[in-house]
Amino acid sequence: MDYNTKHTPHTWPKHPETASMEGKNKVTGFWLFLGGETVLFATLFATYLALKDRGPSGMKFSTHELFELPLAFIMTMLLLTSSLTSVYAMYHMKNFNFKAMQAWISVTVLLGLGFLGLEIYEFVEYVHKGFGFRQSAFGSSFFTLVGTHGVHVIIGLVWFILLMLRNAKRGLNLYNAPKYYLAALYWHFIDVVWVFIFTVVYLMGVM
Amino acid sequence: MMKGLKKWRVLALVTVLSVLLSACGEKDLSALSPAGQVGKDQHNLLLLSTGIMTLVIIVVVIIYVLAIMKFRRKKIGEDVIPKQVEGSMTLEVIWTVIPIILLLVLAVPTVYLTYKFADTKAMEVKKADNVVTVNVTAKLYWWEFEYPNQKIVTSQELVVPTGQKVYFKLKAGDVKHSFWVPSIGGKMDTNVDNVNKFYLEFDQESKDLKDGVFYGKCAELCGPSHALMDFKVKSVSQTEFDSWVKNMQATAKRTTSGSLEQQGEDIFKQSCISCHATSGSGTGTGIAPNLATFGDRNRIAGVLDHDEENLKNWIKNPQKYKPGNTMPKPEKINKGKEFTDEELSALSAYLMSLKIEN
Amino acid sequence: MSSLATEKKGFGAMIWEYLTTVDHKKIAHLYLVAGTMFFVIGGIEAMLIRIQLAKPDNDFLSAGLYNEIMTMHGTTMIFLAAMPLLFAFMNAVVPLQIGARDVAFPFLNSLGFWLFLLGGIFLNLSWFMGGAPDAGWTSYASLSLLSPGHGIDFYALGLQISGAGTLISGINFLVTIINMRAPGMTYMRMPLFTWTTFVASALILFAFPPLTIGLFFMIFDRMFESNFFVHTMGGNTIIWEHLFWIFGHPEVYILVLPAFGLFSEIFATFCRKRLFGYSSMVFATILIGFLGFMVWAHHMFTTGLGPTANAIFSVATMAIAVPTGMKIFNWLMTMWGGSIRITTPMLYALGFIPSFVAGGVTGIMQASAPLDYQLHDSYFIVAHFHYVIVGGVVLALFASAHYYWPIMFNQMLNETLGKITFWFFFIGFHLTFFFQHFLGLMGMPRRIFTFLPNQGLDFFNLLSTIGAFMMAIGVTLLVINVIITAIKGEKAGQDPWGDGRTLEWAVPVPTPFYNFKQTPLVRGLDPYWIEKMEGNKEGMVYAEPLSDIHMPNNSILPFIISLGLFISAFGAMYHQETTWGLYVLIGGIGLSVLAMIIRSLKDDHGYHIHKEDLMDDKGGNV
Amino acid sequence: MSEETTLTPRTEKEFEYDRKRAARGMRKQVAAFAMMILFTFVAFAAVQAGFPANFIGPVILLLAGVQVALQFYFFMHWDEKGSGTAQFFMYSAILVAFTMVLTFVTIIWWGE
Ligand code: HEA
Ligand code: HEA
Ligand code: HEC
Ligand code: CUA
Ligand SMILES: [Cu+2]
Repeated sequence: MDYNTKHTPHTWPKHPETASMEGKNKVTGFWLFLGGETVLFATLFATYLALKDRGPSGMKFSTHELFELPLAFIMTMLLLTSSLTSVYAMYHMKNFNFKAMQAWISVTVLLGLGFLGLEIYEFVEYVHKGFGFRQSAFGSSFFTLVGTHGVHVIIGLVWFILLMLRNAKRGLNLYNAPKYYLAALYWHFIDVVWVFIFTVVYLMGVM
Repeated sequence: MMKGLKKWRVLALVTVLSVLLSACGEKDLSALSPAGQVGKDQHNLLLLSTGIMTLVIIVVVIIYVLAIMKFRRKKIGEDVIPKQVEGSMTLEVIWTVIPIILLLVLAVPTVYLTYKFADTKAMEVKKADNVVTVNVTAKLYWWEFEYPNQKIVTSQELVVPTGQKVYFKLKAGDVKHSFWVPSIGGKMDTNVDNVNKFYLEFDQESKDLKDGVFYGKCAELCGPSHALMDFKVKSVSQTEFDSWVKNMQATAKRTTSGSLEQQGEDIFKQSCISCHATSGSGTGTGIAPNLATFGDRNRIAGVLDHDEENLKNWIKNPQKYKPGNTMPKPEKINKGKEFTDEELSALSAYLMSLKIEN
Repeated sequence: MSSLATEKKGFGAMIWEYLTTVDHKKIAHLYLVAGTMFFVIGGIEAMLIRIQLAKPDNDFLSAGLYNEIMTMHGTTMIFLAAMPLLFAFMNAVVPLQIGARDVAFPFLNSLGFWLFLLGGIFLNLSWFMGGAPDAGWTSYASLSLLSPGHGIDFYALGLQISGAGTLISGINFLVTIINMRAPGMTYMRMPLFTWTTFVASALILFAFPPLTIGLFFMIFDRMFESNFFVHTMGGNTIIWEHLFWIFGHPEVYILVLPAFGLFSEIFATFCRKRLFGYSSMVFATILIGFLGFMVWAHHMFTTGLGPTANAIFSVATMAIAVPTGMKIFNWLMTMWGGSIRITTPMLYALGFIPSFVAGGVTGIMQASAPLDYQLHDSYFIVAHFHYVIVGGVVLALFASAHYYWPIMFNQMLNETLGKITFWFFFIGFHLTFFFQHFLGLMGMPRRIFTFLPNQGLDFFNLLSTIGAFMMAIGVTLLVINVIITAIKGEKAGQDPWGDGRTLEWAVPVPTPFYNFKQTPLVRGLDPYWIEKMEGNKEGMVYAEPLSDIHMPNNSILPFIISLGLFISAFGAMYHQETTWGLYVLIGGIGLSVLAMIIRSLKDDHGYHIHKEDLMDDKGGNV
Repeated sequence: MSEETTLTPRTEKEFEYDRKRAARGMRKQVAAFAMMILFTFVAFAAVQAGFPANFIGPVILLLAGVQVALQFYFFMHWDEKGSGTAQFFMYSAILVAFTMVLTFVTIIWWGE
């Protein structure tokens, strides 16, 4: 079977992401990778929980005065919504509707960029106040946890953008369908991690 | 041939046994000759577990040897295709249940002793005059022992009364170390982040031992001189301990006699006192070993033989004997100059005179 | 490459072939060579240790140098010798055992190797660039933060790179085993080596992320001024201990499970008998893997976690004796009633049983927390883990070297020399490590560069050193054996042991680069044995007609990605004291990312071998 | 790497059926999304309202858990068959993750 076969909605398989052996392997492998990522983030969470509010004697920062819920709420909404829009993209991918898929991914990317902007704003704000990566164990663990998530967001965005550009001309085929699928999975996973970040870091930090 | 083999076996057995019997080590260092209740409990646990483990090994080896002897291809024929057995439920159950039982036999005393050894409540009681508590601070590469109830402090040589529980609060001043007196009981780490607590018991006075002390070790890699971070334990009777405490408290008002010693004291006051205290009363500084009882020590800096020659060498170049330790060379503390032989003699005479025993 | 002709290639072409290969069999060669190199380095370090400790107050090595050698010995042996050597056999055998054409991600397979190799080289460059790491292979945080120079930086960065490679390989094996099994090869028909590879890979998947994070913390603390372990800034060194052991304990099962698998194959083959209790063996493997994650704090009994934590972790640890015991007894019962042929691999397998049991039971003794207060950080521990590692893993590696040599190189190692090697190594091994139990009990801490005379420690230390020399003779003989065999160049042919049971013996040797012309149909456990017993002349039953085979293209990109990270590690290390450091850091990462982008933008569909070419292809790709 | 599934075009009927199913599936997704938004809202509101911490702590963790389950089962297609392997490994990962977090909140700063 040739990857470059032109498909029509009718020849397009129900599960294009796993229709080829490569695709199947990729999906399985990616899930395993996400398993590893889960443990990786668990490590960061565990460390954050052990080190939060800890610093040199006299440190004036604590979660209570630092975090602001409205900002976290907006960020959460952006990311959650982007998760849904990427579901829409995958819906159209399965229906072999390339244009709609690209469009929904664009929306996802825009939402993601919004999230990223706010996160950067937040970080800059903290550093301005004197709460940075190097000033306390609390700072180190906070920026590493939330920052690692941020890096994942960046990677996810770059991935989406590259896919869109790369395939803009050639459309969907069985070679790139798994790639889209995985990028979407990755994006959902980023959202999953964020759910715990806003709960454990922000909400439990101020309550 | 057969006979020769047998003789060889007997010989091997005898060698092994004699090696094993000699394998108890030195009384002042070995966990195999425990001299305190904690160590004895642990030794009993060692014997129990070794017993179980030996049993396991014997069973395995018997089956193993029989199988090899009976089922060699040479013996049963080249072309035999053995029956392809799938397995056996009964056997499976047997070798699941029996190990579980054996493990339970070991697990019960394990859990019991874990809690027993962790029981340091007595230390927290207010007004605990009769409780001996020692605050241990481990530093690169020396030990400070502070007795908060007695308000005294010493270094390198721990002195404890026999016949009662001695409680320890352990912490590290720079990097992690671990406090271990093998013949008295198991170890406890000294962390930089928190204070660990445990207790030991000393049933035997140390004066009958080869060097009159039990040997203690640092058991956690802590840098180049980790191997040289030994300390000593003197266990003495309660009355001796009480008088030792009194003498220690009195070192604050001690005066030096003898002119050489006097001269040494002057140099010491100039170059060394900023780090080393010579009074054993009060609290520890954590900067350098307290030298109040230096003359009574068994070793210099934990490892060198205790004589003037070594002492001078040590002062001349501490790094040579314990790489990475934090005591400066004379040039750094004596206005950029080395000590003259004369000054060294004076210093060592002075230091050797710092005694409270007679 | 795309032609089937076995052209003779020049040396340069061969290097290029290996640099770019994505063939699991060639990657197996790479792992074997690199792993052996690191094993010899680690072994020489071990010899230096033993020479220094041969007598009290020895000054053969200085204190600081000893710590570097000791640290590098442990690190090299675990990360750069034992694991890669196991990967060599996994790569060589597992795809064949499950009837696959290759692993699931050939490209990643190659990437995993190059990351491991360049990470390992980076770590070892520390010797020439200002000093090796010196805080033990465990690199506890308080000491490793204080350690001057760049030694610990080499440790953290080197392990980070090679760890990434390991993680990638782990995922690769998992997917291969999940998705690429030949028709009929159900999970419960998989050979045990495949099973243990599977579980060990799952352990890698979950155990390496904590190490990755721990190493990042260490890198950040040492090179980027963060405070994870700096207690004056609110940090906590115990976090490192936990992270290290959450990784470190599963790691020991990552090592020993594949070894168990290898021995299972060897026992079945040379007892000419189906592995006794196959399903309980599988179950035990999974159980060990599972329990392996719940017991890490048994390395921290003396850290002071409190009696409740100690008690829980004690009992949980002891539980591992049960599934391991199941395995031991199943092997014994495989022998029982079998037809035991004592070849060199079998000799190693026979040596393994008592040695490993002896090492395992001392593990249970250490699992008893109150007893471990005495044993911890003493030579008893050193004895324990060399008994399980050398008596388990290294014996398995040597056994499999003999056992699988024909598959990997189409030659047989010399049997007589093999047996002599075994006896030297085996006796030397027991001589070295048996007496260390007593040294520990007699009060000798580990990681000491010297000991005082008159403390009763002299004699056993001497014995131990003598034993180590016997081991060195053994290893040297093995190397000689390899050389002699290569020079002689006799071909082994297919299934040279005569009693092969699993699919790897059903392919012609030298194995064609596409492995199976037609995918075999698996009709039960030990498929090749089944066909043999039924007198199948053709060797196997096939699941498909002869048809085109799809193959992946070679690629240099894995090497370039790894090289980029290798370069960036230097930048990270020197960015604080030099002006160029930061640029090198960014440039290196840039190179890797660039290579990755090329990889993802350039569609690489591989190529096809056509049916007609296959039809008249007899041999393989020597 | 040989066997790629050969694709037979779907019949018109199959095609229509699949389309409808997919659309139905999409409605499920939107419903799941609505729940997620709701949970998030409740969690933020509960904290903002300032209920006692040891009461809302567990509640918002639970909400987070459910929300994540929704992501996995709907957005990431665990409701489809063939996701067994993914689920097995994710659950294993969650188990490891849970153990780790548990230890880190209990025995890192013991005895303080
Ligand atoms: C391949 C590597 C390997 C393997 C397989 C094991 C296997 C085991 N290990 Fe070991 N271990 C190490 C490598 C390994 N270990 C290393 C490298 C260290 C030191 C790290 C460092 O500090 O540098 C270490 C340290 C170590 C410690 C910490 C000691 C300390 O530092 O204080 C402990 C404590 O519990 C321990 C326990 C065990 C146990 C219970 C097993 C069990 O899995 C063993 C199970 C096997 C058996 C028990 C034998 C067969 C069973 C039967 C025949 C059934 C009947 C048996 C009974 C009823 C007992 N190990
Ligand atoms: C896979 C793991 C592995 C293996 C195989 C070994 C193998 C050996 N180990 Fe090691 N060891 C560790 C893992 C391993 N070790 C670890 C993790 C530590 C802890 C480190 C730490 O505390 O941080 C340790 C620590 C350790 C110590 C304790 C150091 C200390 O605490 O101070 C000692 C001491 O005896 C020792 C000895 C040996 C010996 C003699 C061998 C022998 O079996 C080695 C045999 C191999 C050879 C002898 C090779 C010989 C080759 C040649 C001579 C060249 C010939 C070549 C040609 C002809 C080309 N090891
Ligand atoms: C900067 C602090 C410092 C100064 C100044 C200093 N020392 Fe020390 N000294 C130490 C430390 C730290 C040790 C412990 C070294 C070790 O064992 O690792 C030590 C150990 C010793 C010991 C061995 C102690 C024992 O208990 O066995 C002697 C004796 C000693 N110093 C003498 C001197 C003399 C004499 C001088 C002055 C000429 C001096 N020291 C100046 C820090 C210092
Ligand atoms: Cu202090 Cu080792
Ligand atoms: Cu362990």
